[in-house]
Amino acid sequence: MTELFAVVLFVFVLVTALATATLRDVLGVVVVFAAYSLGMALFYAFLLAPDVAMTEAAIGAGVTTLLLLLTLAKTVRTTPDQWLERPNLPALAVFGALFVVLVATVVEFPAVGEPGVMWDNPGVTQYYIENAYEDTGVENAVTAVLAGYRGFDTFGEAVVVFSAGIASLIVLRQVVFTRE
Amino acid sequence: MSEVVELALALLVVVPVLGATLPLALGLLRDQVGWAVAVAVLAVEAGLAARVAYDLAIEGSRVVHVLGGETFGRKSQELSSGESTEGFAVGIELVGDPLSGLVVALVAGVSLGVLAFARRSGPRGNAFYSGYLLLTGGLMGVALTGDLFNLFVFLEISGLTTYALVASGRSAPSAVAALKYLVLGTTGASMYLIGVGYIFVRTGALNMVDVSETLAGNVEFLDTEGALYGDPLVVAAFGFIAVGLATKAAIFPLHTWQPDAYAEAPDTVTVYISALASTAAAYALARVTWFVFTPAFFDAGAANRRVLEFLLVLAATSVVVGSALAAMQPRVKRMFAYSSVAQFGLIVIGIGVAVHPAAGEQATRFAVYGVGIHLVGHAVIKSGLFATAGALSAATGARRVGEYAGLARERPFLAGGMATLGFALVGVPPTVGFIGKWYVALGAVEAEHWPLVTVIFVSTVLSLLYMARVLEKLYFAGSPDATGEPAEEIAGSPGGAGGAVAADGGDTAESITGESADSDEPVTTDGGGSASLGMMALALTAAVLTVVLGFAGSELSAVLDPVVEAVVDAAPEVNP
Amino acid sequence: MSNNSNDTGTGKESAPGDWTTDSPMVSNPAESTYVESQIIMTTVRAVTPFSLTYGLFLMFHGADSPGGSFQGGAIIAATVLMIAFAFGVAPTREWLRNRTVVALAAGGTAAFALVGLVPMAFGDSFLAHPLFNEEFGIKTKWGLEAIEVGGVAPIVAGVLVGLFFVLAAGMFRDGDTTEPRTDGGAANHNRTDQPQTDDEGSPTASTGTEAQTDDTGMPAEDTTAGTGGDR
Amino acid sequence: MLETLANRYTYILFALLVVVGLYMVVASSNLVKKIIGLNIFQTGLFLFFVTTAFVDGGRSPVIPKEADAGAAFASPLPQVLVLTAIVVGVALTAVALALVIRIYDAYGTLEEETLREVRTDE
Repeated sequence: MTELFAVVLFVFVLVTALATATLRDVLGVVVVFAAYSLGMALFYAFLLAPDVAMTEAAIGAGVTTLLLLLTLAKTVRTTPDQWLERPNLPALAVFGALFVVLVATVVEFPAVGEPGVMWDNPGVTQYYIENAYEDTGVENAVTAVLAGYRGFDTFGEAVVVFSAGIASLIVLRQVVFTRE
Repeated sequence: MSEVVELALALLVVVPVLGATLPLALGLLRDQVGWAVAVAVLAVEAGLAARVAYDLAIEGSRVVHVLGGETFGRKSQELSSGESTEGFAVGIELVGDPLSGLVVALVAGVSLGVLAFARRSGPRGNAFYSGYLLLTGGLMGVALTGDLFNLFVFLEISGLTTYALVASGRSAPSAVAALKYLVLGTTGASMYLIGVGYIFVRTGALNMVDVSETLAGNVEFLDTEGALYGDPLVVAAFGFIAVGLATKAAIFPLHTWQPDAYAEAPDTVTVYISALASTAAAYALARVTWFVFTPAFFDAGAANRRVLEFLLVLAATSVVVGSALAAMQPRVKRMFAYSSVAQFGLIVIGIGVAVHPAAGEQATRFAVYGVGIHLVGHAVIKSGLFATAGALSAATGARRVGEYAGLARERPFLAGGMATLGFALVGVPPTVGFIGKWYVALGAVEAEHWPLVTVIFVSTVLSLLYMARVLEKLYFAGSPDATGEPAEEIAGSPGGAGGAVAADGGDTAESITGESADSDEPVTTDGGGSASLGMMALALTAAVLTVVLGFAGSELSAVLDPVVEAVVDAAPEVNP
Repeated sequence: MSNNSNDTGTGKESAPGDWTTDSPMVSNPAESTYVESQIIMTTVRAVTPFSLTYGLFLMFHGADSPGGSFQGGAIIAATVLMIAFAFGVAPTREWLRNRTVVALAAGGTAAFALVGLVPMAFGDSFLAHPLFNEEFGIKTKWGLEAIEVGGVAPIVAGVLVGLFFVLAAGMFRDGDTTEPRTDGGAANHNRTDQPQTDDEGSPTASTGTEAQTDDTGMPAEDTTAGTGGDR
Repeated sequence: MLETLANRYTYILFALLVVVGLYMVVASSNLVKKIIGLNIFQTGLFLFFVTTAFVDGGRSPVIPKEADAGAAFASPLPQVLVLTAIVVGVALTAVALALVIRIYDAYGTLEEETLREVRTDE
């Protein structure tokens, strides 16, 4: 049952990804991309990462899609002359080679779901699982690591979001937020 | 945990970020507060940086700030065998050492200095200065973080703000250049992240020291047979990290963003990012290559060595290609931008030579000196060149090499600065450009990498070629053939520039001259505009600084001695 | 090129790449594609309380179950965007006011940094929440909550809403006037002799008519014109 | 070999998504599609990190006060990294889209080829 679910997700994600690459109509691509993000969110949930899944659903499928749609609304959609993109052969060759390299490294990984070296290492990961609650009083270890142990990453992340706001003001040369 | 310097490490990152919220908040009350806020914040920042850099670089100490304190700091753990481990970081550490001390001083100095230029040159607006401060904070984070993933976060902060600043001008091509930079920069950062992920799978750690120790097989808590250097995943990880950071440092063939971004960005932004954007990436590459992978990694197998040599080939190619393309550019900014591609190729050559198996201790020493000095030296030289070019174009409108004809008579000081900086770029003694290049070349000679030595020599000839072209136009070409440039201005401004030089006297108080420039500058209303005193001061200070730093070469290399020892020993200490 | 722009006044051709045509702000396609629909408005009215509650729940409940301030902030932002889609960007923006958005984004960032700095005042590290426990008997958990709820959530919500407004308003143009505008709050620099250094080559910028105005020199009323233009 | 690959199906998917994303960045002519490609590239990377945290038969890393000793949990660390990276990704996307709007505003096109033609005419 779980295997079937995994296979269906795998196929769904791959097909939607390929569809975004091959479809020519941009609005269609954005819609497919939203579906792809939802598929990824399900995949993350399946892999025991509910926090990541919720974030991907809210940010990837929600916010990113909205921003993409808004961009399309601000620009003009050209009606494509054909359905599919023409393949770019040199790029296909280059990235085909990259794929081979990646797969050659992939076989070195531990099997999915099999605790790898990282788990034999009684270092960081095990420490979090054993001590997160004691150290922070928070049951969700992800929150404990996010705001506690690696709080500085989260600080950086907050700064990135703030920077994005500033950057969009700079790029579009708007002063809309300086005065009422 | 109350050492002043320890606390200052965190403040260096936090102060600009806090400062960045001010222009927006105050902007609700008043327009145009950005510049003043930036000056105030960066003056504080420069004070902190001076204090930190003194301890790190002059005293040669290694300072660690454990973010989150003891609870989130280093832990030791009881092993099944009954012993306890030496401790691993469960949080994030900021680490200051002599190398990061140099970069911290550079970032603080340049970001304060460029403000003098920005006062007149613009762009204005509160959002711009918020972005400027965020960029400074991001670069400080890159310089100081001791965590591989945190490095990614700060690379992205500095990247994101850089993309926006490139597009802060009015011109449409700048937006295209910024998007190109964004796409390539993000791809590079993601490549870096893939590498970090591979390392993480093998070691379970992200702290640079812990990863380095684990890779070396030194840590008892990891159940592996000795070092992990031969592991294909680790080798692949280095490949991804090197490609990612090389992209951000504009190494061939992924350098294409750099000429566009430098040439199309507003002058102020070009001055700033030419000094720091790629420098931060090259610094990160040096840090990861030297202290995480260490020379032992590259000696561990044929594959490891090949990956490093591949990186060296790319670096050498970008030296030649960058120099050659620079020689062909008619526009001054684009020419200097291509020259940066070559210079960062040189720096990456130094980074690679230092850890190459063929390098003895002496070769490593020279290469490390070369990288450290050239990182700082190139930043000063290149930002100075862009500042001079910016001041010249503000004063006369000249933006192409051809339009520089005879400008030396109109603008003797700027032309003199350009000449000094140009010689520094070529590598003529006694400038800092000479010392950096010389040490990198010496390192290559010691390690007997003759092709690299040849490449460095050829690039020197090429750079002499294109700088000579500029200087020949400036000094020996006839009267300006540009379209009716304001000749009536000659009387006033060069004198003003002379005053600036006299008052400036080679120290680094650009901000002071910048502010005085604002108050008593003569109002000129001609069509061509004029270079402000702040612009002149920055340009000329950079010129003076290249010579001063050149004479301080032995002091600079003394600063880097602890770094050399750390690379040679390949054993950065684990703080208790 | 802004096919539906109110191409008033300038009398120039609206060729692509010509920034000097058009009103000071691009008119707003997102706004003009807005169709008032009772069904959508009613639906949004009904859904809004629930999604806001859910966002707040996630925000405050991240400690012990999946979810947290990022997701909560994003959902709150999404709720606002939903309202904007249903009722139009301009009224939403008027209702929310720029000040709120800026306060959320800048205030969140500042709050995060300041919470982190408090332990440093006691000689501990940046973001050392356990110090609160030692010094004041406040549980470490509340330190984590403080940066999540006080810092991250407002930043995410504020910036996402702000981004939407900024993108919806589109490219700001400072215009088709040759006269430098003045406003009371401007700093004392001389704007007329500002060297035009940051553009070259493009036909858009070298037309020169807009060359000497300052981007922040817009009168306050114009700053809301991007969305208010259609009012 | 086939079994080795089947056991690593999420890693294979990671490799596929990285390649598809990068291909879109290079080969797509439309700027918005390039940005979507960048997003696909990054989500592939996130999948990789999430997989490293995954334990077969384990539970998500919400660890109750009295955890039973034998329970296996997914590692919280890679999940935290992904959370951070997702937010970084959306920030970059937003800035990229702002740039796209501005480019369209100046040149009236989002197609790279047309853009190149317009720009060489300058």
